[in-house]
Formats: sequence, C-alpha cells, structure tokens
Amino acid sequence: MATSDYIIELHQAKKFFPIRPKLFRRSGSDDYLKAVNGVSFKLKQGESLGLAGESGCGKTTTGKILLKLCAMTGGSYFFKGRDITTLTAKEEIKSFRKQAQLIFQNPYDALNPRFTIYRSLLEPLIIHNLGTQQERRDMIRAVMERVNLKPAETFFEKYPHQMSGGQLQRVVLARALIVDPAFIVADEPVSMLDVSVRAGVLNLMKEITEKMDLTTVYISHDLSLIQYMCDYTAIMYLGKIVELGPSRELIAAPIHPYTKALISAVPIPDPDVANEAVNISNNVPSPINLPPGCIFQDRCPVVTQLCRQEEPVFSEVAAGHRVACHQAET
Amino acid sequence: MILTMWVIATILFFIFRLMPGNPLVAYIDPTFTEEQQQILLKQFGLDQPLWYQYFVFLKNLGQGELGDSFFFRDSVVNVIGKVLPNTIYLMLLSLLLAYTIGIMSGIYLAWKRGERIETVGIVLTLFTRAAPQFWVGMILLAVFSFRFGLFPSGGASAAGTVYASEWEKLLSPSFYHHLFLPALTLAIYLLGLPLLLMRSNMLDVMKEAYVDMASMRGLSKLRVMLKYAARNACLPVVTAMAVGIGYAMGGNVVIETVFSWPGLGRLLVKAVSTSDYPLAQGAFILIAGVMVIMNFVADLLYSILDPRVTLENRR
Amino acid sequence: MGAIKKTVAGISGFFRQDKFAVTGVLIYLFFLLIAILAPWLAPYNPHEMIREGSQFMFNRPPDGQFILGTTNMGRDIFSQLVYGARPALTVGFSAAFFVMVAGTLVGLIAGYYRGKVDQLLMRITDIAFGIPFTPFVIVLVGFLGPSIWNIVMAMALLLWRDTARVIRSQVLTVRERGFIEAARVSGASDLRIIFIYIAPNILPLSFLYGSLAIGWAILTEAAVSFLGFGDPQVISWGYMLNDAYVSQALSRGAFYWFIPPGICVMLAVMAGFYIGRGSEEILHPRLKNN
Amino acid sequence: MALLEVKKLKVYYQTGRGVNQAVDGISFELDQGSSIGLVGESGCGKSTTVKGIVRVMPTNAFIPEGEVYFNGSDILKSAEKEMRQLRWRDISIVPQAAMDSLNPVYTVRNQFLEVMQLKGDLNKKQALVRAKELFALVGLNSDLLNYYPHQFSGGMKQRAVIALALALNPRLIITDEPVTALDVIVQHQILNELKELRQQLGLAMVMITHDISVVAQTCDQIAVMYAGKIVEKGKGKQVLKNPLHPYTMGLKNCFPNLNQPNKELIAIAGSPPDLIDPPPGCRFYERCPFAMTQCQLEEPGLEELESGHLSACFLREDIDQYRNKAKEVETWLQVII
Repeated sequence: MATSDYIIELHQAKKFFPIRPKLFRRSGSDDYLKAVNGVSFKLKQGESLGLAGESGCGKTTTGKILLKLCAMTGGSYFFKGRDITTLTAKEEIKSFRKQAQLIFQNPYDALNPRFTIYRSLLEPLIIHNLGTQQERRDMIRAVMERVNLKPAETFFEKYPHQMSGGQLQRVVLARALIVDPAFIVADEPVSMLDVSVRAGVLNLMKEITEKMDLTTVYISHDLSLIQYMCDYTAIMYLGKIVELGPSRELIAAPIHPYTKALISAVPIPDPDVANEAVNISNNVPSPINLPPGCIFQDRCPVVTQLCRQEEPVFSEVAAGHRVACHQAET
Repeated sequence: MILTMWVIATILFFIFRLMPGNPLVAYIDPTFTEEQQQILLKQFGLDQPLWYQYFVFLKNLGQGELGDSFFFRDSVVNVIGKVLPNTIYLMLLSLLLAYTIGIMSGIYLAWKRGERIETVGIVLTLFTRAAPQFWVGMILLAVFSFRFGLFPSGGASAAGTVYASEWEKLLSPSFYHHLFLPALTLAIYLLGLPLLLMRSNMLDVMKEAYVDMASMRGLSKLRVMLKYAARNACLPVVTAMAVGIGYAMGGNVVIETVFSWPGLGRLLVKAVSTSDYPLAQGAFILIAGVMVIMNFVADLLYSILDPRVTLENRR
Repeated sequence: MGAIKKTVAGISGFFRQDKFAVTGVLIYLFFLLIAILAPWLAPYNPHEMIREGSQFMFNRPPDGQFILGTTNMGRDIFSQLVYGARPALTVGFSAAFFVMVAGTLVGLIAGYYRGKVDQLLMRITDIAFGIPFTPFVIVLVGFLGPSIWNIVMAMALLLWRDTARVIRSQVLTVRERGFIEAARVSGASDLRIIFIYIAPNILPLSFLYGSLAIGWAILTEAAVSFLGFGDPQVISWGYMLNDAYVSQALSRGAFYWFIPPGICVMLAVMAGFYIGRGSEEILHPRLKNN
Repeated sequence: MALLEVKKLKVYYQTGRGVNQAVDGISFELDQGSSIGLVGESGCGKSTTVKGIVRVMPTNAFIPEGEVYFNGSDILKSAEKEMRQLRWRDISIVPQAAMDSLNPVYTVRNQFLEVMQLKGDLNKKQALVRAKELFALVGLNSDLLNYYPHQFSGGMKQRAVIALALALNPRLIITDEPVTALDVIVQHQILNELKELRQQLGLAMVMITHDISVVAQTCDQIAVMYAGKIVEKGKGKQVLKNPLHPYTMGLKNCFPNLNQPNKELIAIAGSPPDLIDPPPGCRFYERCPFAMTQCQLEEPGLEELESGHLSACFLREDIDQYRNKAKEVETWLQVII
C-alpha cells in the first residue's frame, strides 16, 4: 500500500455508546450517547495537535480511537496510509501498538505497583521482542537518561510508590519512547502533577517530541497549556470539532462563538488583566438526543434561524483554519 | 430468577436420583417379597425411565406438588407446612435480635475507632463468628437448661401440649420459653455479619466529604453519626439482611437439631438420614427458593434505598 | 509530650495489626505440629475402649490418668482431641486450596473478558449462591456416603462462589487502571495481561478468601459430623461433639467432654480470620500508608 | 480590629513514621469584608490550615500551639460546644470536594432545612422561604431544591454548596479550591458570582487554591505557602507583580499564560522537604537558585520589606536584580538536587 504524507488521517470518526434501556422506560431508537460524532483531522510527521474542550466533549474518546483502544462506530482511520479499523492479524496490530503510544493523566496509576521501574520498562521490550539481554539493559539506561532520570541505575530497583509524580511521569514517557514510536497521545499529561513540576515534564515532552520528530496529540482542558505545546488546536464540543487551526492564530483570533467564550473564560495569572465577561449560558445539552441544526444553538449568543435548521459545514476560512459556524462562512 | 430456580431444581433432581442408597430401605420391611417391592416401586414411579421421571418432577414442581414422604406417609407439602411456621418464628426472632444489636454495636465500635474497646469488640465478634453454632447451643443447653433448669431442653412445646391453632401457639408463653434458647443461639451466630459490616461501612462513610461537612456545619456529633454516617452506612446492611434470611433458613439445620426444634432444618436432616428423598428434596427446594428470592429482594432493596443507584447504572 | 505519646501509640497500634496475622499462623503451626505428632502426644488409641482389668473406664472425669476424662464408651477424650487436628487441617486446607484456585480463575476470567463470558460465569455463580450451603453438604454427603473427601468435595463445589464474585469485582476495578491500559497499548496479549499484570494485584484478596475458607471448611466439617453424617472411621472434633451430644453429656454436665473440641474448632476458624486480616497487609504494603 | 487573626498556628499530624509538621506556625489576618488567597502546591498545608481554624480535623491531627482570634476571642481555646455554635453561623465553608459534600441519600432541600432549623432557629416555613432566596441568589431555580445531589451537574452542585454556605449570613466564608474540578466556563461564572456575592453581603473570605490565576482575579491579599509556612504575603498585585520570595518567582514561571504565547515555562527542580523531619533552615533551601549558607542554618522570618508586603527570605535588598534573574531558565538549571 502506498505510504501517505500523513501519519494520522481521521475521517468522520464516530463512537456511540448505547444507553442501557431502563426497566420501566420505553426505549427509543435514538438512545445513544454520541461521545464522538464525526471528527476529522490529518497530521503530518512531527506535527502536534491539541484537543481542547469541556468535560464530556469527547476528547478522551477521540484519543482512545487514535490508539485503537476502542472500536469506532463509523468513519475511517488511516495510520501511515494503512487502514487501522480493518486490522485483524495479530502481527499487524502489534506493529501498530509499537508505533502508537500513550502518556497517561495519572502517573501514579500508570505503572504496575508490583513492578520495579526496570521491569516496567522491560515489558514493552519483551512484548515486542526487541534486543538481547545486554542490549535491553542499555536501551533502558539510555531511555531513562533521555528523560532526565540520572543516574539511571539508581532508579532501576525502585517501585512506583517510592517515586514522586514528576519522576513517574518521566518513567511513563520513557516507557512510551523505548519502543521508538511514531505517534504519541498525551491525555492531560500534567493535570495530576504539582504546579512546580508540570513545567519540567512539559518542557521535556516538547523537547523530545521535537527532536524525535514525533507526531503528537495532546488532550487537555487547559488552553494555555495547549497553546504552549501544540502547533494546532482543535476545539471540541459535544463530540464534534467546532474549530481547528494553528494554535496562536486560533487563540489570538477565534472565530467560533464557543471558542471565543472558552478563551475569555480562561483565568490569566495577572491581576492587571481585566476579567472578561463570558456571554454564553452554562447549560450543556445532553449528548443523547440532540435537536437538528448546529449543536451549539442553545448556548450561542449570535444564533439565527438558520442555525436551528441546518448543521453548519466544517469549512476552511484561512489556510489550515477550519470552523463549523454559519456566521463564519459569510 | 426463575431460570436460577430451574437450574437448582434440575441439579437437585439428578443428585437425588443418581445417589447410591436405595430409598426403599427405609420404607420396606426386609421381609417383603420381590413382588411386593415391585409394587411399591411402581407406586412411586421409580420404574420409569429417568427422563420421564424428570418431566413428571418438573410438572409437579410447577404445580407445587412435591410428592409423598416415604417416611411420614403423607404429602410433602403437608409435612413441611406443619413445621415451616416454627422455622420462620425462630428465624425472625433471631434476625431481629441480631440486626438490632449488630447495627447498634457496629455504630458504637466505629465511633470508638482506635480505642481499646474497639479491639475487644472485634475480637469478641470474631469469636461469635468462629464458634460452631451447635456448640454454643450445647453450652447454653448444658448451663441454662440442665444445670439451672431455667429453660426447656428442646422441642417447641411442653410434652403432651397440643395447640389448637397457630394463634394459640403464638399466644402461649410456653412457646416463647422454648423459643428463647434456639433464637439466642442463632442470633449470636448471625450477629457478627451486621456488626462487622456496619462498622466497616461506617468507617468508609466517615471518610466521605459530606460527613466532614456536616460537622463543619456545626451539627452535633450524635446527629452527624446517626443521620449522616449511619444512615448511609446501613444501606448494605439492610440488603445483607435480606440475604441473611436465606442463609438463616439454611443455617437453621444445625441449631434446630441441637434444640430438637420441630422445624424445616431438622426435618431435612431426618429426611436425609432416612433416605426419604421426596421430603429431603422438598425441604431443600424450599430453602433454596427462599435464598434465591431473598437474593433478588436484596438487589431490589438496594435500588429502592439508594437514590444514586439508578443513575450510576446509567453511567 | 503529647506527640511522643501519640507516636508510641501509633507504633504499637501498627504491631497490633500485624499481630493478628502472626497469631493466626502460630495457631496453625501449633495444630500442624499436633497433627503430625499425634501418635506420640496421645496417651491412648482414640478408638480404644480402655479398661483396667475387666473394668471399663466409662465416663471418668478428668484426673491424672485421663487429662480430659473419658467418654461413655471409655475412650480417652484427650487422645481424641489430639487426633482430631488431623481431619480438621486436611479438610480446611484442601477445601481452601480448591476454593482459592477455582474462585480466582473464575473471577479473573469473568472480570477480564466481561461481556458474554462474564454473564455466563456470573449466572453460574448466582446459581451457586442460590444453593443453601449446609443443607447441600448434608444432602450430598448423606447420599454419597460419609467420607471426609466427600465433605471436602461438597464444600468445594459451592464455596468458590464468594471468592469468584469478589475477585471479579476487584478485577473489574484493576483492569480500568492506567497500567493495564498501558500494557494494552504496548501490545501485551490477554493472557499476559491477566496473569502478569492483573493476577499479582488480586492475589492478596484471593489469599484472604482462601484463609477465610479454611475456617468455613473446618466449621462445616464439624457441623456435618455433628449431625451424624461424618466419616465414622475418622475421629474429628465434630464427631466428638456429636458423640457427646447423643450420649447425654449435656444433661450429665460433662463439660470436660464437649468444651475442648469446640474450643479447638473455634481457634482453628479464628486463625483463618486472623490470617485473612493480616495477609492483606503483609502482601499489600501500600495499604499501610493510607 | 481584624475579623480573623491567625497567630503562629501549628497543625501537626500523627503518622506511623512520626509527626508531620503540616502547618508550622503561620500567621495572617483578615478584615471584615476583605479576602485573602492562600496559594500553594499540594501538601503545603493550606487545607490543613482551614481544618485547624474551624477545628474539624482528622483524629490524628492536633494543634500543638497557636492562636486563632475570631472577632477578638481566641476560638482555639473555646469549648467544642461553643465552636459548634460558631461554625456555619459565623464561619462557613465551601469545601474542596463540593461534589461530595452533600449527603447523597437526602434531597438538597432536606439538608438546607436541617441547617437553618437547627442552627438558624427558623421554623420550617421560614427556612423554606430562605432556601428559595438563597437558590435565587446563586442563580439556581428553586424547583431544584427537591432534587437529590446526584441529579445536579458539577456547576449546579457548586452553586448549591455556596448557597448553603451563605444560609446563616456568616461573616467569614472559607472556600477550598472552589472551582478546581469545574470546566473553565463554569469556573469563570462561579468566581464572578463569588466576587459579587461577597461585595453584596460584605463577607470576608479565605480562598485556598493552587492556581495563582484564580486568586489573581478574586482576592485582595495573597499569602503564598510552602511546606507548612507562609513565605510571602501582600496585596495581590504586589505579590504577583513584584514577588519578593524566590519560590513565588519560580511559581510564576510555571504557569502558562494565554496572553503571552512566547513565555517559556520554567520548572522548579526537586520537591518539597519531608515534613516529618524538616531541615533546620529555610524549607525552600534545596530548590532555591539564590540559596546562601545562612539559609541552610537559620530559618528566615517573615519580614515586611515594602508597605504591607512581607517575605520570609534573607534576600532583602536588590530584589529587582534577583527577580530578573529568576525569569531566565539558566538560573533555575543551577539548582542541583
């Protein structure tokens, strides 16, 4: 199969969860929670994308789809030009697993409490059958030094509960890097860490992904973090991307009313900056039975009749900047 | 639930039919001739093929027909019907005792967390869980009945007494005099579960933010303990009680035997030792039925008592 | 000053917790020793009807010759008690072993695979929960014949249910944890995840249920023997209690006959509880930090 | 006279390994109607401080010394009964886990009425009227009173908990990470509401948070806590614009700023000391790029360097120079742990 320019090509990805019908409630045909409802984007090698949005917007499920941790209800997903959804052969799945890695939100939970750090890092090598005994030890030492856990030997025999959150997140990063992946998903990688430690982990991830030319997807509720880490930012709302563009452009000049609201709500660590008003209501509709038209209609300050009838198309307004809003098209 | 019952009934059927041990031994005079034995076999349908017996069994079971007891020469339903109330009285009284005392002591031990009394309480409770029920019964009998003569040594009524009706029995002091020791023994055994469960639930609930917040709202410690901690902690205990009814039915076997209490458990023991299998089968199915229903009731109770359950299921 | 007091209290409290497990293990070691050394410890053959000359030693109260007296058939109670440790331990450990292995496997598989496999296995567990335990053992032993192995089998057929249910719910929690997802992301196979990642994390729990099962098994064997369905060849504590009960020991106030075997059963069961309580802390040191 | 005056408060925990000196002698005061933000990372003792002030503590916590004056009297010396009178009537709390701070098995209404009837001496009718008023005040529909807590969304629950805190017209409200678990838009709305309510009702507030952006916009005063001590205290602007303590300078570097896309984040290497056996000198010594020998031996006291701006650091002159140095990555790389 021909290789593509893109590492990631996600097209109209959908993930619906059926809602269990209650005993005494008649179950309609539409009882699905549409966690991800038509998400599309492409990423080239070395590019980074941040998925932002409020809780329940589908960003974490999108991350799982990207790692084939959950099956898609609809849409297609190509990884390096290969259709991932149809992979069935064990070897092919294993080869995908080697190339796509995950950084977890909770580093305290991401490592087996009964394994030493060395053993945790050895696991991927055993599973993918990489290196000889001696080579493995060298690989582990090298990858630990790469994530600034030096001298590596002092950490080999430690257990996760003997280490700090920042150190653990570095081990998690090392475990992802040791199999030499092409793509990394980082789900809220620092939200469980202390503020003073966050910067260190973020800078390390930034440096390594740039140096290794890795394609990355960051999932976070924190727009300032995404702006700091990512080339592109996608704003998700109720399972859809409402705006996607180069991070700085999108944050400096947002187009979608939801993006605007989100940005104005972010607190700024500066007492001089006046606190802007956010002019949307706070009732997020349930993602179970949505009305026709734009998904944001109920909260939108500039809603029109058109928005209640027709769903806006996710279309390009500037180079690499796409928005799903009727107001943006004119 | 019906499926579960069906599977249990089927297992039971095959256990009973495939067991070695000729059921006729208990019933047939050894001097009977071969011919006479055959007549009896026919009378109980034992000469038919197994699958046929199985369908007859299921059909009868569906109609509440459990056959005739070999030993009592009466229908199993009648035999069981006579003793069942006694088992229920015994069970209810001891459950009431055990759960009232258990829940209260559980709250108390949780309150006294970390104090010496807590350790003592837990060790004592473990003793009640570890001591064989029949042994506790034997000690109580030996002391209160034989040594001091305070209570009768067995049965449900004084020798020769015949009650005209259940009501008359329930109104007679002599009946309670007989009921006390077995009920106490069963209660001692049942006590441990609600006590330990209540205590550990209390300790869990007391870690919850809303309990702390209730104290921060300036409510008194007693109020916080009872309305906030205990109310939430007792949910699993209430469901455990439903399950406990089922267990108490089964567990009665030993205690009823020690106190010669004319109940279902003692009947089962008698039926098994005399190979009276229609009776053993009937008693067993009844006990199992109560257990299955009570397991179901426990689930139901839980969703009624806890307003969160319906929501959490949906998540 | 208060601080020092509290420190001392904290440390001794910590030891007190571990003491439970240590006590449990010591009790089992004690019984094990007795079971092995029974022929040397017991002054008489437990089946022997002792007589002096032509005089049978019926119903002798405890004295220098018979530490715990004799039964109404003139058998030495102390010797019976010593030999009783053998069936108790055999029944307890073999039943517990089966319960641990079967319950853990069922729980692991149901919890890990979820879906149809889980539904099927849990339905079977529900059925097992619908069968009353003591009556089931009595019926099975009553018809299969009174042998110690039938008792063990009857118990094993049902007792796995608690372990399976608890292990399953624990597996359901563990499998949602990050490191399991991490294993999946690194391409580990299902079997590897089950046995290398999940199993060690639920092992403490299956030990706990195993040690509780030792207690239940000993208790049930005693009950079954008491009801007269025990192995007549084997003198167990339950058999002794049955013997005492049917021989009117209660009305005669022969406490020396029926108190000791009950205490032995109780101790053995307690030891199971204690180990259950303690092993959790030994095998899972992180619990202590909280 | 200040409404709340905390003097050298210490709150320790008894643990298996020894005594954890979680809060070790902190002092601050708060006037009627003003607000202070206690800022710090997890484990710095900010939540423990609050627990100590209202004396609702886990059983292994104790207060070896300190004074807490509320309205002129030392409430640490008052009996538990008096304390109970004070809680909620005068001091109320919006807890960290607002989500879990309502009892799930009772309706919200039940819990509102309970507090107002028992603590506010209102009859049922009056209490219900008051509950409806409070719901309106925080922008919730009064029908929601009949619901169970789990039927509320995160934002609604937070509003309900704030309403409950205001039930008895307290003079001081303590909020512990009031918006941490919420989405930004709701977070923004709640912070604004808190601010308005405070002005409207003349409430004093202690806000606890790890996020300096949150205090920057809500509090008059800021106290930065590190390892059980207050290291810097002053007006919001003073502390955030011209920090005096190296820890505050470092903390500022850790936060990305949406308005400054080019700002580089700088981490503070290392981690806070073990509070079971803390080092004798400055608790920030190990992680401080400007540490001196003196810092290791002697503990710096909190001293006023500018009007109303205090710092617990031996750097007392030429702070501008250090402040500029602290903005460079190289400065922080020198710290070797």
